[in-house]
Amino acid sequence: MAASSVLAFDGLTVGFAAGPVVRDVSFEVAPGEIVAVVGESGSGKSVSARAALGLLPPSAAVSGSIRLDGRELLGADPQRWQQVRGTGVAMVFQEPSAALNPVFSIGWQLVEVLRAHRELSRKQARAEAVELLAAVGIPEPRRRMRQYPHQLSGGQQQRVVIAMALANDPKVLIADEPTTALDVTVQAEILALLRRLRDERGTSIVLITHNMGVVAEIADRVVVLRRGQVVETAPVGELFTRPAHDYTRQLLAAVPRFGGEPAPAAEADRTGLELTDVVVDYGGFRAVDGVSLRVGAGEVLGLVGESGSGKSTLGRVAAGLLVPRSGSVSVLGTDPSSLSAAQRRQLRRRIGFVFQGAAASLDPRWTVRDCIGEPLLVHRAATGPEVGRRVADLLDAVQLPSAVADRRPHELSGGQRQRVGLARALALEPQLLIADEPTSALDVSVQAAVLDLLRQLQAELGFACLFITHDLAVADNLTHRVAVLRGGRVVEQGPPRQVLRDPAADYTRGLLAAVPGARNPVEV
Amino acid sequence: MSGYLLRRVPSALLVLLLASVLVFLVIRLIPGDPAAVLAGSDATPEAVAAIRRELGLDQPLHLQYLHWLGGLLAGDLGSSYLIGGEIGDLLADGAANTVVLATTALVLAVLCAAVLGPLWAVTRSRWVDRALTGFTTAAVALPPYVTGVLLVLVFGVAFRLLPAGGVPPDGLADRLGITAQYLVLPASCLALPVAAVLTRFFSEALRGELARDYATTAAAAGIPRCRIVFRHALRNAVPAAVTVLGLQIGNLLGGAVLVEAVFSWPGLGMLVEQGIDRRDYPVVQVLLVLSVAVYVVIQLVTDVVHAYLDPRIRLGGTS
Amino acid sequence: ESAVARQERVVPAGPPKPGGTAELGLLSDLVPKNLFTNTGPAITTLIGLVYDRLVHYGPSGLEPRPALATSWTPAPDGTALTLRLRDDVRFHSGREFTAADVEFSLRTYADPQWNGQLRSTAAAITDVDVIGPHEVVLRFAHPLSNIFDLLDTVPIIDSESIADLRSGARFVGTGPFRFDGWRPNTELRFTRNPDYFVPGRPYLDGVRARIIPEKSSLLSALKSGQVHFADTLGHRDVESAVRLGTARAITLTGAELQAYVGTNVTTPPLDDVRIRRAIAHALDRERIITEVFRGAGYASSLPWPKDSPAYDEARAARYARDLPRARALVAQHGPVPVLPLVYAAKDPSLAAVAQIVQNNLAEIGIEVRLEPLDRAQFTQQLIAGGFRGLWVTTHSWAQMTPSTLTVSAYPFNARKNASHFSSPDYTRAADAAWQLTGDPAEAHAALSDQLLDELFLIEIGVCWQRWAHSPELQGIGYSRRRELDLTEAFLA
Amino acid sequence: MIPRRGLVGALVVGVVFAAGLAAPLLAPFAPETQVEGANLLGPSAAHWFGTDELNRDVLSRVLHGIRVDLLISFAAVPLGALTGIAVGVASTAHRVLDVVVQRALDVLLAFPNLILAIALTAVLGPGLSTIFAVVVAVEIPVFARLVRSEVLRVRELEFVTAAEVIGARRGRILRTHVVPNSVGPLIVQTALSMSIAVFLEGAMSFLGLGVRPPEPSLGSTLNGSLNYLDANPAYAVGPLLVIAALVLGFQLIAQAASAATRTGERTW
Ligand SMILES: Nc1ncnc2c1ncn2[C@@H]1O[C@H](COP(=O)(O)OP(=O)(O)OP(=O)(O)O)[C@@H](O)[C@H]1O
Ligand SMILES: Nc1ncnc2c1ncn2[C@@H]1O[C@H](COP(=O)(O)OP(=O)(O)OP(=O)(O)O)[C@@H](O)[C@H]1O
Ligand SMILES: [Mg+2]
Ligand SMILES: [Mg+2]
Repeated sequence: MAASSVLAFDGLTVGFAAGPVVRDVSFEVAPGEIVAVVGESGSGKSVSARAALGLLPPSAAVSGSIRLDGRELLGADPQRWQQVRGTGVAMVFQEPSAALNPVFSIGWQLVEVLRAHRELSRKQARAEAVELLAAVGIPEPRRRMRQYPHQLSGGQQQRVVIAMALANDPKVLIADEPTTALDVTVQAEILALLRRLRDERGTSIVLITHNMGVVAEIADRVVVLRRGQVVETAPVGELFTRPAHDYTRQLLAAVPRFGGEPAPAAEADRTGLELTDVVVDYGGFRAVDGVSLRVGAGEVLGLVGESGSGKSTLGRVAAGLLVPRSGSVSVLGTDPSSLSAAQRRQLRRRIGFVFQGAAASLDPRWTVRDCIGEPLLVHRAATGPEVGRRVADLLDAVQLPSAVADRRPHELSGGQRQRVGLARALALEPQLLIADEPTSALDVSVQAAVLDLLRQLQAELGFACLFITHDLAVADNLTHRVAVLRGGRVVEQGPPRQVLRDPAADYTRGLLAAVPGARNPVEV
Repeated sequence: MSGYLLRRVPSALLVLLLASVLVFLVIRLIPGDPAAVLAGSDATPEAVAAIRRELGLDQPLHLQYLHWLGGLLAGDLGSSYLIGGEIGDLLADGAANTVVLATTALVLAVLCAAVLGPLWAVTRSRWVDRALTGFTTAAVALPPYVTGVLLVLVFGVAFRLLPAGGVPPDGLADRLGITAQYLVLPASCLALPVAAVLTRFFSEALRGELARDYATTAAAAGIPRCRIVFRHALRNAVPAAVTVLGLQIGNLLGGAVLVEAVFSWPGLGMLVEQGIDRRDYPVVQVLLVLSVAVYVVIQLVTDVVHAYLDPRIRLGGTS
Repeated sequence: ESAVARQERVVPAGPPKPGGTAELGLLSDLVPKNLFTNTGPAITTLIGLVYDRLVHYGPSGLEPRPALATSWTPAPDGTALTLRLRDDVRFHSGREFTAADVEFSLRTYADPQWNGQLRSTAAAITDVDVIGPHEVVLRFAHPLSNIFDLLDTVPIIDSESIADLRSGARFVGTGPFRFDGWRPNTELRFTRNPDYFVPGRPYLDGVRARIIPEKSSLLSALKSGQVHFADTLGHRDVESAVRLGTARAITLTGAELQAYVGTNVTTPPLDDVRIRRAIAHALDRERIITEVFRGAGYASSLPWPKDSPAYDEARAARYARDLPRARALVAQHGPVPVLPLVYAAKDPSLAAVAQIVQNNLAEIGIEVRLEPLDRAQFTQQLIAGGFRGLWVTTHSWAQMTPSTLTVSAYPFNARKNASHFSSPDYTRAADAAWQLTGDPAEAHAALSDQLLDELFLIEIGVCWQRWAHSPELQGIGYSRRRELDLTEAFLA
Repeated sequence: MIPRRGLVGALVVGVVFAAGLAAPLLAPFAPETQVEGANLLGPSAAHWFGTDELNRDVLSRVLHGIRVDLLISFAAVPLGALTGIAVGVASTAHRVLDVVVQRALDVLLAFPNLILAIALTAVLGPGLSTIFAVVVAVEIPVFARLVRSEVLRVRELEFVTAAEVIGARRGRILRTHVVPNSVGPLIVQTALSMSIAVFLEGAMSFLGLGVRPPEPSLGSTLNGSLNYLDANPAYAVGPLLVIAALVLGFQLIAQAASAATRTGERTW
């Protein structure tokens, strides 16, 4: 087996100041094999993957071995790394928004990558870049080539990052949550692309994901990680049918399924958030085109729809971060744009907001404790040791160990950061929660716990909630109503039972059909 | 972009106008009387009063100012109290010398920062790091008048490799090779502290950029280190460096006062210093307004560079 | 090609040899309007090279020698002087020099706008009678003891180009060199005057005077061979250049300067002459001369140099350093407040002198606060009499006829001076010396006694300036007012 | 390694600082004492760095001179920096205010340092308080500019938006998010400004505008020494050593501080 493996992890151990986070991890990837790595958020998936590219921070102590085609990678010199990266091993990073250079156009960055390993003329490279963009499902690739990262939606950015990783036809592609920010149709396209890549070019793929549907759909073999250790490695069919380890079983049990029915909304007649005929333009581009939505107090409205359809934009409008070009906004009964600064602050006290990119929304200099405690301090909801207690409670509620309280954001895993963002939004027990993909980076067990928490809090506090997600199952489970957005317009809205099981619009039907695992539902 | 520039112009003009008032007042606030300087130390008070009258210094300040401003607007820079000639002629020579010196120094400083900054940001060698720390320390610790004197002693006097000072006798435009030899010492001397400051800021900014995720992404794609530094990160780090460079221009012009003195380089620095020393109001006024104008233009350029380099400013909006 | 090699010159030995351009380094630039004020190296260089005078004094003594005037006859009553002029002299413009030019030059010099230092003497010339093209009679309001000082000082200028002179565009004289051009802040250029009235002179083809306003750069330029000659270097700089073997020194004996401590006699405690005397006794003149002026000079309580007719050894030694006496004088006066001492900040020698004076006065219990001022303020306050306490600077003009000092040098002016000092006795003594109303020796003695008794200016000593030049440039001369004379100079 | 560097820097600065404070105890002579006959002597047991042109002990003058520069580096620079930061931050709060302040800063910045120094000295007269004023005046616009451009940059980052959504006041956001994330360049600039202050003091005395004699300062001593390089080279070495040590110390501290405030390390 050793001879036939392209990439082999053998006893990989990675430690930071606080102790080891990856312990004796060993697994191998055969040529043309798709290995899924699943596991608890913070279990060391990303750290292991980065180790294979020599991209861990200097503070990390790495031991063990990682071999590419039988040659040791750890301890390689910069020249060798440079050759390996991109062609030997390529990587799609977990958080795409930060992975792109803000001052260069998408096209420029792709051309760069293409020309890093191959003798291509600029023109050839551009042509290939356009193809790559098209391959990852970016509409109008030629126009997008000229755009800058900040002009793309989260999902579009993610696809650009995938395109960059594919550019040089790597032997092994490590994709760290490559589809978290994507709606299911695009996700299906990406998965198809990966499969094609494997089939046509024999690329080996290491897919880090928390989406069991994706795993079921594409993986050959699954490695389950927990607390830095491999708890189980098994072929995909075997894993789903006969999970050997308790944790695996637990994980599979937590996979959200269609059909959960939330308790009816408490007082849906009072209005939490109301958008009427909202139009938002970016420059000449119309991102939101006459959307009307209403979220009653105590109601959870799920906002689903393809990547780039304007979901985040609507979220920003609802939070008063963006003033629409036209249309009216009413948040908890008032129009935020009509308020004085002090009144607006008071209004915001009652709103919780979870950003789509958790990494960027946390102050890099602050510890987790400071980040979560900030709203408490700002509104004097707690003082002194009380803050620490409340922060500990919140950490606990979002399933984070209290030890992370003293770390700074860049010392966390993607899922951990996302939960910090969520904890911060919940700190003041908001009356309106606007959550933009709040669980996208969470493994299913943690996700389930977080969704439980939300459900429970919602029942207790009765807040209104605009829940933006591309995970239809999650939407089905949590929300009272679902609105489907496409190209800046609402194509359909109604109770999830109706919209997600008996959709009226073709578009929604397409969406549902694309849900991974939908065709061969996971059996446990 | 051009609209942006147009919007900046009125405020730039306002700055110039304000500066002209300030310049005018400050110079007159300085105790000392040009007439007394003109009259010489053995003159009688009556002679001084006569000279004051002749120079128009006995008129009320606001009239003097308006008169001067009117002249300026009409393109008349006035004439020096002391030298007697038109200021325009006086400046032409000095300005050429200073522009050549300052530009050379600026280019040297920028080159130095462009090479050493990235080196410093990237290196993990202790020795390179120490050498650069040592270099920048020395460059900042040794003021130009010390480096100047030392350079002259070593290269000009002891080894006679380069001229000890002055401009080429047949003018800057005579022979490039000759001019370069005259320029080397004063320009390096002027460039050193600026180079050190720029290098520090630039390497610091670059270091920050190289730690960011996009640089990691580029590295993960196998893009060569050099290219990541010079093509990918540079553009993000340059705006900060440009801000600092903009701030340093003032130091450069100030340093020119010292360097020109040490190397007897007959430029505007010398003219300003002597102008103030001898209370040659018209000369100093024009020179200071000129330096303000240069500064204002540089600020404009800095802003444009910022906008050019950063699409978020250029195109507006954040995601 | 190396710029250094370009300026490198070989030094063959031999007799005066025509040709070559002398490179000079001057510490400050020209102010055309100050042309007659004898201030600054650019002016003294320009005047020395471009202009001639009617008579000239030799390096010592006050015996006039012929220059543009070949001979002269004073009237018996001393109120007129007949001058006969050379008839072979042309201005650089080609125009012939005549008696009318003498009149024009003297009248211009007397014009207040030029601030000629000997203006009061020039103004005492009531008439200039042009007798023939080359003969002229000067008539005076009263006998003038210092008339030859004036004739030695006034440059003969060209009436046709007087406007250009004021603006600095053109300087036309009859001297050994023609003015070629001036690039302010950069250089002055001169070429040989081929029609100079001394046959075969000057030897040099030209002179380029670079403005090098920083002492250390000037010194480097000299040491590195960039210039042949440096004006007004510090005494120690000259020493160091000489020690290095790259330069020789010229000590300007006969063109003395005097360092002094000025006092404002109207402000307490300086209004008490005992305090002024205490100060005079406290000064460590010898130290200042040896350390600051590197021995180029000698201590004296009076301005007169040793070869001055007014010099008297006993009087010059009147205020020897005597601390007990000084302290006693201070004690007689009672407690002394802190005294300000002003000096021009940029001159290191004066700064040193000021600090030594401060130290000396501290020894007798007078606390001094130093107030460095920039030159413009210093000059303004000197003229306006704005100093509240003490000041330190140098003066000149005591090397000429003694009366010139008291009618020309503002600090000594009997009618108005920076010390706010006036006394009928002093005025009378000054006038007597000038207008020759009595025996000159007596008049000088009276004047000296006035200066010593009243002590409004406390002299430190007489000092000589030193010039440095490379061995290559030989035959450098100078006038009694430190004007550069390169008539006999040549590049070896 | 980096924190150790900071310690070394702090140690160096501390030693110089202490030497300055203890100058009256350490210095063999009073700084103004003119030792009879000791004119520009070379180094000896009695005078480690020899004597100056006025027969004063160079070592004693250097030790006392440190005090002036410490006052400037540790009082004038921080005062100017804090004022500048306050001005810069305040100006970003309000559009109109920003325009006014920026134009005013333009006017100030447009005057080269030394010209400002020359003008201020001519108005106020030379002396320590003038140098102090000059340094403050020079630093204010520099810091104001720098902090402003940083604030404008950081303000656009998403975590600031996040704080706004929480309902934090602008002042609080500025204080707790924006300014701390702008400190990198400010730290570098502070160290530089402290060094440049020493330099400025020297340059002013080079132009005859420095401290009032006979008070010693590093810059004026160094500057004075240049005229006597061949009589007593040690005269220049004394102040140069101290200035170099100070600047090095500042730089090491700044390097350590900016390393400490950096939020990530290059991983490749
Ligand atoms: N630079 C760092 N310093 C200290 N600890 C770190 C650092 N980077 C990661 N960690 C810790 O290492 C552990 C593993 O992180 P990793 O990013 O590999 O998790 P993950 O499995 O990718 O999780 P997720 O699914 O949430 O992305 C986490 O507990 C994280 O807090
Ligand atoms: N600052 C901007 N300038 C120009 N276009 C923008 C800007 N921000 C977003 N857009 C565009 O607006 C559209 C909607 O963006 P938005 O971020 O709301 O999408 P989204 O529905 O949240 O997508 P995703 O699920 O991928 O996050 C996208 O096509 C995007 O390219
Ligand atoms: Mg991860
Ligand atoms: Mg989005």
